[in-house]
Amino acid sequence: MYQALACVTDNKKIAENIHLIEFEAPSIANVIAPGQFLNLRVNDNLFPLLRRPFSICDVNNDRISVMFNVMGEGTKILSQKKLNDYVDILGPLGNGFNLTFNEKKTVIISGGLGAAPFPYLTKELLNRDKEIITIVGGRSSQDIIKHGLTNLFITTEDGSEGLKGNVIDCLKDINNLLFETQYRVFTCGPNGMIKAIKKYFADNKIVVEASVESAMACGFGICQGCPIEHVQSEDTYKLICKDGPVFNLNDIII
Amino acid sequence: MYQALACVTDNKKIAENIHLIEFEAPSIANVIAPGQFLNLRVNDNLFPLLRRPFSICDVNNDRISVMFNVMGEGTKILSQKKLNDYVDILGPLGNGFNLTFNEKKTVIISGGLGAAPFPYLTKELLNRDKEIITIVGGRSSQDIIKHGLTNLFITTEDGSEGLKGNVIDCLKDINNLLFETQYRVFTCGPNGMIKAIKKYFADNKIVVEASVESAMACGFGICQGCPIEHVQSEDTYKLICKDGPVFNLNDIII
Amino acid sequence: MSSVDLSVKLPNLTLKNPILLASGTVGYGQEIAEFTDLNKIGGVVTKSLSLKPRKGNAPQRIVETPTGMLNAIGLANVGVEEYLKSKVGFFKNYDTALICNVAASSPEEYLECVRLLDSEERIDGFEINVSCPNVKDGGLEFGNNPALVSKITNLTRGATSKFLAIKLSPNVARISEFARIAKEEGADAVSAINTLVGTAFDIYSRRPKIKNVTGGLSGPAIRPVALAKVLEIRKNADIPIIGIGGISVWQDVIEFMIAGASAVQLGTINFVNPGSAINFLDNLTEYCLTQKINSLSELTGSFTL
Amino acid sequence: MSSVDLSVKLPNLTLKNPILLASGTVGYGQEIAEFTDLNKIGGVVTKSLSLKPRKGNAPQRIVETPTGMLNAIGLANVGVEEYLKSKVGFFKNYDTALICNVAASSPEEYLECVRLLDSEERIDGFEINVSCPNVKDGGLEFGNNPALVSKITNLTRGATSKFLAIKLSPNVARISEFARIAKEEGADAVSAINTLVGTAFDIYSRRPKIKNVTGGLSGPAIRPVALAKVLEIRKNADIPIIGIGGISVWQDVIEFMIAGASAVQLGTINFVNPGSAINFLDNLTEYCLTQKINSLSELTGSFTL
Ligand SMILES: Cc1cc2nc3c(=O)[nH]c(=O)nc-3n(C[C@H](O)[C@H](O)[C@H](O)COP(=O)(O)OP(=O)(O)OC[C@H]3O[C@@H](n4cnc5c(N)ncnc54)[C@H](O)[C@@H]3O)c2cc1C
Ligand SMILES: Cc1cc2nc3c(=O)[nH]c(=O)nc-3n(C[C@H](O)[C@H](O)[C@H](O)COP(=O)(O)OP(=O)(O)OC[C@H]3O[C@@H](n4cnc5c(N)ncnc54)[C@H](O)[C@@H]3O)c2cc1C
Ligand SMILES: Cc1cc2nc3c(=O)[nH]c(=O)nc-3n(C[C@H](O)[C@H](O)[C@H](O)COP(=O)(O)O)c2cc1C
Ligand SMILES: Cc1cc2nc3c(=O)[nH]c(=O)nc-3n(C[C@H](O)[C@H](O)[C@H](O)COP(=O)(O)O)c2cc1C
Ligand code: FES
Ligand code: FES
Repeated sequence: MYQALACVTDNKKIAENIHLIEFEAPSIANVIAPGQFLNLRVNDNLFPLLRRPFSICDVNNDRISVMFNVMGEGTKILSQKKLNDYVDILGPLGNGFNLTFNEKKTVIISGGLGAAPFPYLTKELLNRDKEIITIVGGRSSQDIIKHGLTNLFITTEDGSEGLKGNVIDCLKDINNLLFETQYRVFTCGPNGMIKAIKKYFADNKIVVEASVESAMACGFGICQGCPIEHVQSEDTYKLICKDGPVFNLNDIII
Repeated sequence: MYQALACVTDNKKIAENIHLIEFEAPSIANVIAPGQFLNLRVNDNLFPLLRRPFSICDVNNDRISVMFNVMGEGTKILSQKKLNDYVDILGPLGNGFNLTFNEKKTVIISGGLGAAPFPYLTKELLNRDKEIITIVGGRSSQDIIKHGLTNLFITTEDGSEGLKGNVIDCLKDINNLLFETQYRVFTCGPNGMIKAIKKYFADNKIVVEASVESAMACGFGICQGCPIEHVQSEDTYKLICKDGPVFNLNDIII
Repeated sequence: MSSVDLSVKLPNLTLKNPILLASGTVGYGQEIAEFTDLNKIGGVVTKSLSLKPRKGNAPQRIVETPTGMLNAIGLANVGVEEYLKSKVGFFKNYDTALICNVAASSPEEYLECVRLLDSEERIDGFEINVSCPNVKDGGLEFGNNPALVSKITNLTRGATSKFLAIKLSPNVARISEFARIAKEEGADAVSAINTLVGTAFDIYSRRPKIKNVTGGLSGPAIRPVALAKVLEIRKNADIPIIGIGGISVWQDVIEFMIAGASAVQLGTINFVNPGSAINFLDNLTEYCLTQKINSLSELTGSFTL
Repeated sequence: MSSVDLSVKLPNLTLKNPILLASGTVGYGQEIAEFTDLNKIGGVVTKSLSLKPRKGNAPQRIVETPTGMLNAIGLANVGVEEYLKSKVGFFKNYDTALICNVAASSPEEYLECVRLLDSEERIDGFEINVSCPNVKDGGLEFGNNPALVSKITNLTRGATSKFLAIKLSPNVARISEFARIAKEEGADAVSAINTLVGTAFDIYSRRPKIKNVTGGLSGPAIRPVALAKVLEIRKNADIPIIGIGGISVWQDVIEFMIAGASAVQLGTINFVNPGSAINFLDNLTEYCLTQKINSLSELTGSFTL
């Protein structure tokens, strides 16, 4: 884990309300893995007070990038960063996706800005010669993020792009593509979607790794602000920032 | 009094740590007088919370400018404003310098950033065919602000520019220039300087108008945060923001 | 937009909307009228009035803190007599509730102030400040003493049949205890909260930044505390609450109402944005429309725990 | 730079410098060691330990507020036994004061915790948390009850001859009263302050943003209140004070010391800048040099009013 004062090397809007910001941060870039996250201090004064957590979106040599939505004050400030501004970054934080598995096929399921961690994951899976199917869901065409993703199956609730429906409908739809073989699933998105996915896969042996969110104060295990119920420990919560943010979906109670 | 969302039309550093920022604010520009002030909201979030008061430095058609020192968070943010940024301004606030007087000669005495209100005053005095002597004092050459001032007599404590000494030494020095005639004095600067000037002129009939400062929360008379003792009202304080910031130096107890 | 009812009914007082301007943050109302239309506001609470004029504390009286400020004005005011003579008249041109805030150094002085003011028709009600932390004689001591709050409420209630609110101090362990006392003695409402006691030092002179040593902390910084106090009162005392403390955006108004406030007051934010009260009104209506709320006052105490 | 003495002498405890890391904001010390060198810090206060492990409150536990945050962790901790088994060992590699914070639901449980921990040599002292606002059983109630604070202090004092501080609640009318009680019962110091009770609501769901309904407010927002509490204790009770509340820049450390603190604790700022404590040390030395102060502890209570 490092605390780096990282120089902004790019900051652009890639879709309505969605930004991609890139930093020069060699110490972090060299060690971070897909699914880990960063905790950014968006300002150098006291407002907002806390850092803002973001998944690592991609790594290019010494550069790391973050994909974000403008939600409130913090992300607004982030969206206004200019080239050569500096941002204070803690990272890599948490545990990322497990990349050592036998299955050849993988399915990435992304809902809305849940796409954020997947460009880097996609790259690393391809490096490992995995096959990827990516299901991208959203309310409408505007919410569909394709940046850095591959082999896309798109689904929108209003049918404005791809299949009309949700990611579960899409999963059913492409089930034949998976040929009943073993495959692995990676997912990130709204809680409702993750719950539905948990239910969908509840009865079979498919491993689903989900990246989950929570309000966070520290991001590295000192505040106990980010608890999640975990089947392996009834008497304590796990911490999303330290034990996650990626969990085996079977293990957590959401 | 207006609340104007004013567009930044210029923002430059005119000396070490000293900035001049200009806004397009016709409603204010058309009515503001020298010695009045503005209360600026330097940000659009809650930190810093309060507005920052600044003397009107100059007016050019629809544009108003402010000269400032980077002191803390507020002025730091102000110094970073870019062309076409917007700043929320309250003004004109307070009472400015009295411009209807008979004396032909005037002396402006400025200490450090006390120079801020005088470019506009200089312009208006010249418009009224007054003669001006300007005494500018500072600790050293770096503190000497000449921007927008005329007929300068400079004095520095360390002798790095002009007369070695303070503005009182300088006043004594140029006393002969004033030919024992009636003249008017306008001053702004550190409290110590203003006290010394008050003492210097205590025994004679010269009218000295001083612009004074105070911590302020509102700037227009609703918080009672900026009291000053005034000879005309023993049982109440006057308010610097509403009854000042310019006072006849004889009338106030500082 | 006008299909939403923003009005608020309090005992002895109906407001056209729940937004009042807080005592000490709008003087006697004149200056802020330059920036905002008082006719659109629920009401204005005057600076605390005392029987005799008060000069207030010597400077420095205020200092900024993170998203807050400390003040120790010391109840500088023109006194009841002068208020009636030269200040109240201004409001005769405005259609908005006028509430006189009263501060005093003895229960009898509170009574006397209210009696003198009560005969002025333009005055719609009273807010009794038993909680000002910045004066030596009385102030905080009253607000911390149940027996005195009881006595002051009782006496002032006897002196007026107009709206009567008791402004409570947050610098106590159980604010709801004081709310219950106010209720028992016949107050129509409680106002919560006044400022929190705070201080700040200059690290070079090692002197307090405020001449009075301590001051009252206000502004967004205290909002979570104010909300908790309102909630505590709502759960433990049966009296309408006027919520105060750190309101700076329209959402805060809703938050206070959900926690239990029937109306709210804007304080420190008036210094920053003198037009805030009015700016919030459209947002309140809009919120009610999207949330399918016919009458804003339905929100009061509507939390689900 | 090394000519300034930053050390602090407290009864039964000497610190190399006045900066401690506050309970609940550094866990048991391991994680923050990744970002900062604990050897340079005055000391670390553990997360509150209870006799049995506690799971803590259900999420959501935290919410940000203007320059502050609310938390209702609910004293999640591994319990005294597990602490002694697997956590305290980490500190054997570090030369810094280790203070165990203890929370319990009865005076006897406090006693038991301290007794169990006291035999561990590595532990340099105790901070007794009688002021946690986020647990139902005990917590705030203790901190508001003079008789209980007296009893808890008395019992724990009997169980250890190591440094013993009582951590006081700010949610009382007169905090100095509790400081005096702590002194009378033999405590070596008081820690002030714990968090202020606060809350926040979601205006769409109308539910509290924090599952526990209320939480404890910390961060820069509360600093003026914390400073006033320290000053009040300094003026009214004769016991060393550990100042806590909203420290975010080195100047704040000085301000707390001027107001009366012998040492300070950094809390919320650790989440934002885990290296803060160390970053401040050079500035403290530099300040002393320019202010011609030989020993930083001369500052304690050195205000001029
Ligand atoms: C592990 C992790 C990874 C994330 N990755 C991304 C990402 O890659 N891209 C992205 O756009 N967003 C991501 N988020 C969510 C992101 O942190 C929030 O959108 C952001 O903090 C909002 O800040 P704000 O100031 O703009 O909004 P505000 O609403 O003003 O935030 C207020 C407070 O709430 C917290 N908060 C608000 N929304 C969330 C949320 N959904 N999750 C957690 N905390 C929240 C903030 O941290 C802050 O303390 C991630 C969150 C976590 C926990
Ligand atoms: C009527 C008036 C006119 C002024 N004109 C000018 C001017 O033309 N140019 C200029 O550079 N400065 C001027 N000042 C001072 C200017 O307002 C402060 O320098 C500025 O507010 C500092 O803000 P900051 O956030 O950078 O500093 P901070 O130190 O962070 O300010 C903290 C707080 O203290 C107050 N404060 C700090 N210093 C002063 C001060 N000297 N006077 C009053 N309040 C202070 C601020 O308002 C703020 O609330 C004027 C002040 C007044 C009252
Ligand atoms: C400068 C100032 C002066 C105040 N004067 C009074 C007063 O005279 N009487 C009173 O009851 N409250 C007074 N208050 C308290 C406010 O009415 C209000 O209760 C408090 O500021 C909290 O609200 P806010 O956070 O919105 O400012 C004053 C507050 C400020 C900031
Ligand atoms: C997330 C969090 C958890 C805390 N847990 C504890 C605790 O377990 N025991 C305790 O005595 N204080 C606890 N505190 C209070 C802090 O130790 C400190 O008193 C308070 O936060 C004020 O300091 P600050 O403003 O610097 O954070 C906690 C504070 C925070 C923010
Ligand atoms: S965010 Fe602090 S422990 Fe997880
Ligand atoms: S600054 Fe508010 S009254 Fe003068």
